[in-house]
Amino acid sequence: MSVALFYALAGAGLFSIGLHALLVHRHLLRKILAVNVMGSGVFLVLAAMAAPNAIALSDPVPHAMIITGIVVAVAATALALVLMLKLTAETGQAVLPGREEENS
Amino acid sequence: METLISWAIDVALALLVVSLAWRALASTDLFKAIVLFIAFGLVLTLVWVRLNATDVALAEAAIGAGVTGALLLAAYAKLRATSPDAIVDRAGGISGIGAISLLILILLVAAALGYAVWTLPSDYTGLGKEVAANLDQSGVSNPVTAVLLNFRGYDTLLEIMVLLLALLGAWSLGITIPRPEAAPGLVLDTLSRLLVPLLILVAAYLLWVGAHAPGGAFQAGAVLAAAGVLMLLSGRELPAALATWPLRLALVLGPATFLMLAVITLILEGRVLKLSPEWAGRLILIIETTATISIGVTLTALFMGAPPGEEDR
Amino acid sequence: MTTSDYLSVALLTTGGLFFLAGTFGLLRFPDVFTRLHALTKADNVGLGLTVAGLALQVDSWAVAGKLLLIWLLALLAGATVSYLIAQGALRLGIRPWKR
Amino acid sequence: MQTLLFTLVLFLILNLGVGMWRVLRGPTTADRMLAAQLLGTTAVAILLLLAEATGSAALRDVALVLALLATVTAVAFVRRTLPYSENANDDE
Repeated sequence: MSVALFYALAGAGLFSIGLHALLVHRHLLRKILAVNVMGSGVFLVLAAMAAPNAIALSDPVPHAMIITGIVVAVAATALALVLMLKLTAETGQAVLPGREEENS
Repeated sequence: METLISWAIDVALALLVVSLAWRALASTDLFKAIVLFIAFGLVLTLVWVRLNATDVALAEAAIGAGVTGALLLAAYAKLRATSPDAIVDRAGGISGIGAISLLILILLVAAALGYAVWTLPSDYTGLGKEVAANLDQSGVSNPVTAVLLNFRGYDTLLEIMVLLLALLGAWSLGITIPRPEAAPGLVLDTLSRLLVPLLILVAAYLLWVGAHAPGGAFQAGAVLAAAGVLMLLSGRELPAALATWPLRLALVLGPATFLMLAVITLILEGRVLKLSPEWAGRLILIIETTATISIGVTLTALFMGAPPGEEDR
Repeated sequence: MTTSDYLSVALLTTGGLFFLAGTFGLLRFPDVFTRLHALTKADNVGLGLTVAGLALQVDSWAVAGKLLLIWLLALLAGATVSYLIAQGALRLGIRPWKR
Repeated sequence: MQTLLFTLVLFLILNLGVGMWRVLRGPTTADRMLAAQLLGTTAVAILLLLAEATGSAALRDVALVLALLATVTAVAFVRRTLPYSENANDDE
């Protein structure tokens, strides 16, 4: 097993951990963190595509895609945080409203 | 011996990165989750280094471990100021049979992903050779910069648009992140007087070095944003005269230049962002310089929340 | 191995020990102020010795200068951030630990 | 020399793992943040050692950026979260 493949498996693990947290937790800040962790997992798998074995020439295209991904992730995170703050200002809770009605 | 140590390093890093992510998403305290997430970005930077992705490591160090952390901390503070109740993360809405079936489902997803990764073709060569063969036509000698700004320039154009769009979305919501009330004090003031010029210098250096070594517009833009964030944090507001059209101009400078070039190349060369080899180096430098300014200003503006001068609606 | 290699090994190993001491202090010390004290040992001395050990190995003055810049930056940032955290901790109402 | 550098890198990564314990343990926000600060400095040292061990000069730039940005994050913590919080939040 190559180093890249090993980290790609860790990436698959990160994606699963993030997906679980995204579905289980109700707090929006936690959901935002979870999506970021999922993204990092995807990036690790992409990086394994760049150099699947030590002999091959490292492929810069996935690296460029990961950099693009990191920048888009920070933009989406910033927007999501502001949306969360807006919701909190309106409802006093950083939780999506639908669930509240189910519980009461 | 060395291969053994090398493997131990990789195993330790992978364990650390997975356990940091897990603890960040499972701890009950949201502040703890944010700090663990910042540490996660830090360790991920080291992982990129181990994977020979130095360009990515640089972006992760500047954005993942830096700008995102500052954004999360500021949002946490605002959340607490808005409603102290909102920072308490009550235990999950799913319990009992639902939680168990969800866990089984996630484990199945993890197993499927692991299998897919495991069976990745190892003789896959990717586009490394093609990029290397055309590198001398691209105007730069760093292959990642060549891909980002020449071979797949339209990706980068759209990405810069996404950044601008995120800011427009944030502005339309009218939420301001609170400014620190207390004066910065002599120590912080001195720090920002020393660090802000250094940050701007490092941003310019990364922009320049990106042509032939790891670096480039995104890393430079993020470091520039750090300078802006540090100025805001040490109580230096944007002067009202600059907060109107000069701010907007700085925001659209990068996207507009890039878009203009795309239209010109479409008319002259018949293909979007087809840079002719003799001009490519200079054009890439122009795009990257304007993009760095816009990325830096956009990220700083995202840290502020609402456009300057507007209060919470 | 030349003399500078031996010196380099000694500096790097001592630097590593200071990082260990810093981490240990972070775990063992009783409150935030004493932990800050431990942190600055790793920040200033640990990184400083590592930089000194590495600077003996590099062959260009420019690289040695960059290493020195990184260390000076860590010194400046470490001192300032420690001060700010300690001040903030006092404002939070945390009293320094007394035996 | 090479072996020593890699051994030190491994040793510092283990240090990172131990430092993570203080982030988890807290108890105050200041404790967590100063632990993160130590993790940042350790990562800078790791990057410098790897730059020498693998002969990749660009890693020194990564170390420089990491040192700079870690400082800005710490200032964001002090300026945004400390003055507002009257009571330490510990969930231990």
